[in-house]
Amino acid sequence: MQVNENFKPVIVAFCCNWCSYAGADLSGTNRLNYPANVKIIRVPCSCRVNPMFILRAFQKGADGVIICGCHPGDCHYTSGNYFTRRRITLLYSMLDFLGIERKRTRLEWVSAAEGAKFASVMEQFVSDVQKLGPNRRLEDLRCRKQ
Amino acid sequence: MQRIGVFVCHCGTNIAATVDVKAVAEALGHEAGVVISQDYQYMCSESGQNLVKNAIKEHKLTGVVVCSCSPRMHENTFRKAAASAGLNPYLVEIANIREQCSWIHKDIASATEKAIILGRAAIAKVHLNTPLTSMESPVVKRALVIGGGIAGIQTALDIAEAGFEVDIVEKEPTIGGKMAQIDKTFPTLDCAACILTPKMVEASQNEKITIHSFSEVSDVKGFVGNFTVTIKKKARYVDETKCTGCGLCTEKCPMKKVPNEFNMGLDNRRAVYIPFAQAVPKVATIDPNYCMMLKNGKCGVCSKVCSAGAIDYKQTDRFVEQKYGAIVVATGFNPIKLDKYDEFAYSYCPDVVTSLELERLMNAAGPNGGTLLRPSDKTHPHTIVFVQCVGSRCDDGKGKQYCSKICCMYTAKHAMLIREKYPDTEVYVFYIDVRTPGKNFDEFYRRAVEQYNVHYIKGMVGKVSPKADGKIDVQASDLLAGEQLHINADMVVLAAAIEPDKTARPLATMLTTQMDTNDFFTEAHPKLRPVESATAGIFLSGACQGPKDIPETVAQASAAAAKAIGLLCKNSITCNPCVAHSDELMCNGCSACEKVCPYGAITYQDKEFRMPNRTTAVRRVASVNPAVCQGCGACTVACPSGAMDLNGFSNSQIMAEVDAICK
Amino acid sequence: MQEAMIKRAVQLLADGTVNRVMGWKRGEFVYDITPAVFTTAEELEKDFVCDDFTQANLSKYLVKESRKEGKILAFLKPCDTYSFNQLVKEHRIIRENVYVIGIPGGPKLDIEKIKAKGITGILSVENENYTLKIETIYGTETMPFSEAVSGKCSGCKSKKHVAYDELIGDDGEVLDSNRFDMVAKLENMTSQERFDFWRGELSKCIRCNACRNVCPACTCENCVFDNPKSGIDQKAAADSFEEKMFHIIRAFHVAGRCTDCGECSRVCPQNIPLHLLNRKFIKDINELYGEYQAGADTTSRAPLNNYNADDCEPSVVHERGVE
Amino acid sequence: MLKISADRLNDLFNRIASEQTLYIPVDREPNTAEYRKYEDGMKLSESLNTVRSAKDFFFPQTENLAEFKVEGKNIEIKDIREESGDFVVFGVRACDARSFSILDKVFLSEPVDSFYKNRREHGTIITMACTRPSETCFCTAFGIDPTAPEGDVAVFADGENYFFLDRTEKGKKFIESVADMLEDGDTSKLEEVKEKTREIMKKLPLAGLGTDSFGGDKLNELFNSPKWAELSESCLGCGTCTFVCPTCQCYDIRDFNTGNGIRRFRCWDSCMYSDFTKMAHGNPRLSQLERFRQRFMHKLVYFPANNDGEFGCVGCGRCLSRCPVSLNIVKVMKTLEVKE
Repeated sequence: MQVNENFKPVIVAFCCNWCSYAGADLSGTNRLNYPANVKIIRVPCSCRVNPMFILRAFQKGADGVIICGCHPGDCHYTSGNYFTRRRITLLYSMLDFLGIERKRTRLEWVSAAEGAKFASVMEQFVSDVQKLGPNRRLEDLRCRKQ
Repeated sequence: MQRIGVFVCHCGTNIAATVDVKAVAEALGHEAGVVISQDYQYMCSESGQNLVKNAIKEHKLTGVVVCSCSPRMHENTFRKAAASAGLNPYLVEIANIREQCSWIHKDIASATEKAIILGRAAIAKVHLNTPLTSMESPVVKRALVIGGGIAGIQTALDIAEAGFEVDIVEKEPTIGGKMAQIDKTFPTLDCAACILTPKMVEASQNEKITIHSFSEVSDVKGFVGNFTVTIKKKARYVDETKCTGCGLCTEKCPMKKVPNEFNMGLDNRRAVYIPFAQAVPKVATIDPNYCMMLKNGKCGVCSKVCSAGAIDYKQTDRFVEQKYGAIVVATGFNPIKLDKYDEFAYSYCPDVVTSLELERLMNAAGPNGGTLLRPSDKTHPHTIVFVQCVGSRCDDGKGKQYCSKICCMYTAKHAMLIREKYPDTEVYVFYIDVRTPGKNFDEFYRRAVEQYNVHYIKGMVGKVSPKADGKIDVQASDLLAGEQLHINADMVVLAAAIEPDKTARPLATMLTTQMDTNDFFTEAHPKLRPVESATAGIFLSGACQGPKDIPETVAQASAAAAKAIGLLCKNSITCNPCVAHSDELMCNGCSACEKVCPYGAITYQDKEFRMPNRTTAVRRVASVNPAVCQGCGACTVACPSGAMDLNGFSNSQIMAEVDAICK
Repeated sequence: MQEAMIKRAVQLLADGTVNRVMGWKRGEFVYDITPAVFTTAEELEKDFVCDDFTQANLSKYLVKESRKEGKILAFLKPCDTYSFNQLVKEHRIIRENVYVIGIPGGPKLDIEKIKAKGITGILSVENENYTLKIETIYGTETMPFSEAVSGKCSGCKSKKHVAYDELIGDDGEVLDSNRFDMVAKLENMTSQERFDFWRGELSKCIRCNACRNVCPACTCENCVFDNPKSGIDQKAAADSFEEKMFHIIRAFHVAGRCTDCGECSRVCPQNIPLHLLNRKFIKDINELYGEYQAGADTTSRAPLNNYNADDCEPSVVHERGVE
Repeated sequence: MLKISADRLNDLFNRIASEQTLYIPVDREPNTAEYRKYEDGMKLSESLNTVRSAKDFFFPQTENLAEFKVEGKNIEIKDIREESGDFVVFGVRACDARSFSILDKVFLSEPVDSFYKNRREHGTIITMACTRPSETCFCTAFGIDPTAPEGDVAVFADGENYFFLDRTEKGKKFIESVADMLEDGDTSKLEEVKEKTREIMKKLPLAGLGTDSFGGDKLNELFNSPKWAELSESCLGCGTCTFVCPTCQCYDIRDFNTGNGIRRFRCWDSCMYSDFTKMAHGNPRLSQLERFRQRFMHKLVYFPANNDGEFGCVGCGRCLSRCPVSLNIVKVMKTLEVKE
């Protein structure tokens, strides 16, 4: 596959406040580099991420969406990420069923201590999306960048 | 019309070095609704905060966006500043352009571009922010301390001293923890038992303190100020209230071959036992794995000899539920298992011991009554080799990456004590580095080298091989001399790494606190909030947070107590106003939200609604108890109609952020 | 069957057990049957119909009807009882206000399948030993019954009534259906093929909302797609994205609640196989979280409002089937 | 009359398509036809009618009106109108052909809808006479002769040939432009076919449907009829009838934030929807009864009241076959009918 180096994917990352957002902060504190394409939206818990938000991101021009939360069992709210896991599994499965590229969506568990993991996950995710090229299967033509 | 102020922080050069802060302020100044956009060197400083406060007053701001470090750092600072200037604190949003931008990107152009986008997202969000008011929630004036080692005891004593009820939950039959097993303490070489046991007694006698020994926390519900904890009191088959601790049963019990865990399995105890003489509570416990009465119903000797009638073979686990305002975790540590270190022959050579085993071997209450003898043949060892960093500072995946911190000092202590008591014994210590920061620590170590002639050798022990003559061949390298050594030793002592107690991980799950990858509890901030967990109302005491020696442990235990007391002193606490709320007009009453709420914050009521053409209808609708809701947002996604939304993180706010980022 | 139903309905009206009857009303032709509420014996005898064309699921009407004064009698086919149960479970139907008579289900006929044979000007349809004799303006036509069976009946999951106060006719069993075959077939296509398939299907969508409005799981007081406050309201599929958005979110909102009654595909004026989206979720839920049939009872926890600590990770999606 | 033999029809299509865009009804599935842009080899549908009506060509489901671009604190308004090219719609039935005159009354009267007008001017409608009406047909109730459709050009088939009759100036020009492919033909068989069709029309189940009880002067009695409650009871409030209807012409204007600006577009609306004509104060028609009544009152009373007695229905029968619960204008008319 031809990889367009000039293509700068827009990546939206939803991070839970307690683990993954803190993990992202830690990767900053440790000066671990990951691509600037990744823009983080802070949510209290990964279970706050509504499938609406994910579709909205793709509609408005995101090329990839990643959700990060506490490791299962470590949710600040006890059970939030368990619900996230089911919801997002089913949603991603549906997107796959509709023929949307699998690698545009991802869910990762990143704890507050895993700054290095956060950076490497983002690095890899951006590179996967970079390879896929711009989001065409789930885009809203009206929102295409001019 | 919104009037938004944007404040871009340089953070010295932390941000300004990779983000063109002027350009960010300029670009964000053009955003719709923004009436002022400024940059400043240190926005969190007093003068920086004044800048924000003055702008709020001068420009009658309706919203504030601060582009600075993580909101986890200074969101509160700026919220307070806004509040003091008369702006609702929840009309402040932070764009994280330090941890999530300047610190991770090297290219100024892309970092600046990203900072602008993050700023735009925050502006888009703040457009939709609504003023929020915090509710008050009462504080239960009772604390729970989980773990009855020196950390837990100290915390409990301090909290009790301040006048609050404290419960200690200890999983072993007695409090005391690891310190009770230690012989002497560094750097003063005073007897551990002599300083610990009075504290144990004090705890047991303090009327504010309740000790739940041989107990575990089995469930935690609730939130800061109002936790409900279920404590499992494990069956000890002895009625605590009747047992006088006379010890007769422990002498008469015919089952004599039970490895004594207090002495690290170096000798045996009975099936009914009291771990050590100064145990608190001094109550016997029957070990159901060995008791013949419990196993096959044949024996009953203890019951016969007990004049107090305390033996109860039918006892079962009991569960006690109690409410607490604060919880302190003091679950401590354990030496790691050395089964992966076969090169040191630990698993098959009895004369290769861990440091904690050596403590027991040297202790007057230990298996040899305080005389240092080889476990194998009970002879006096003449050459002892200490191996440092067994499982600490390990990159090979077998052990721990971190430094266990206490080993250098206790090894110096052991070496010194041996040389003092048995001057004919040669002591070798193999080390990577000797780390002795701490008051009087380095002096202590130098005494071991200079005064007691302990042979400190920088180098690694490669192989420990027991020989046929009972001696042990220690093959090692001397890095400074650059040579291979063979030492013909009588004993080898391994400074095993320490790790958090295994009970910590499930406990963290129950407490919804964070742990690091090594299972140490994560503090809310490594420097500024070292004894608090990120979960409000949960405090950290002792080695559960990281390796610590006794002085540090006690210091942190008191610090955690101070934090807990600070909380318990309040009659009520301010709740997070970022809670869920349901729009009754849209609610279907379907109960989906209730099913996913971890706090039981959602209830239903039948309510009458005005319907078209002057009719009314009764519908079942959800309502959220804002004092109980913790604001996770699980319900907002479970709700198909979108009736349920979350203050501070509303659907529209998050989508506005999404839009701004994807723009 | 129809006579027995009318007779019983008249009795229950007469003895005051119920004051209304929810059933089907005959129309202009043999097939255009409308759900209706009857209040008198005369109305019932004149217009009540229950035959091979009475496909419509009456459960959703009971959301409103069960909140009215007095008890209503509802005739429910086995598949309808699942929807009914699910709505009772979600507190949408007030169970006490409904008297349910379970009636045997299909297979029902779909007039579109008859018309697809080029048969038009239809005046009557008679079932003679599973051969349909169709009188038209243009003469008499015949076709096998099986070829005219409605799509919602061909993948029938159950002949069992899961909720009723009494039964007319015998109760059946849960069937071992082949309803997931098409989903499985799609799963085994390549990602591009799946994309092309759905682009072809969903591009037909005219956003008439028939699928949503007929769906017994879609009973929201105010649908997010109609509510400007939701931020995702949309009235038309102005871009192909919006078709996907609407159908994904709708399927997601009914995931774990959809009883697979098949009404969505039945009513789609563009014949989009919308039920496949719902069946995909049902199939995933069954495979990933254990067999679950929405509406089978009124007490179990919906799979999306439930979890297991050892649930699979979303990465299973990326490990299964074809990319 | 000029004709082309059936086996050369596709040649004619190719010719038309080489000059302008041609749309013909094509079977997507048996008996499910839709208009498609003609490509070589496409087969003209034999279905009676398309699922969606031909109004889509002139009044599309969505249409962009303008774009607003926000630069900093300035707003720029952009006209993003797209001029229509010339196009031909082939195979429109008599009912749909009449719908254009109904739509014209709405969109071409002052203030003229320039978007609609633009497309009307560029579009040529070629209608096709019906030969095999369905039981759902009732166009004759509205004075439409399915054997003599309106449009720019009317086409008649006798099984072997297609005959072309110009009905407007535009139609005349069109026939001239393809005259070289047409030849004179004998219409005697055609008359037989027409007569046969008229006979069938008389025998259709809905042939007797009358409009005497309806019209602009029947407002009060119809509006206040107690029968609406029963009629609307099972209406789901979906927009199927509206969207397949060739004469429904209500639309909503909405703004969409594209990220690059605000796009103002219009899209079909349905009076069956709960948010139809929702205004700042709320919704004028709160119950489904009122919304249901609105649709039929519009077609049977309000429209004729404002348009010289012309009804807003053409009897195409689409709502009869597509309504999820088989509610339709015929049932409404029969229920409300005042029987002599």
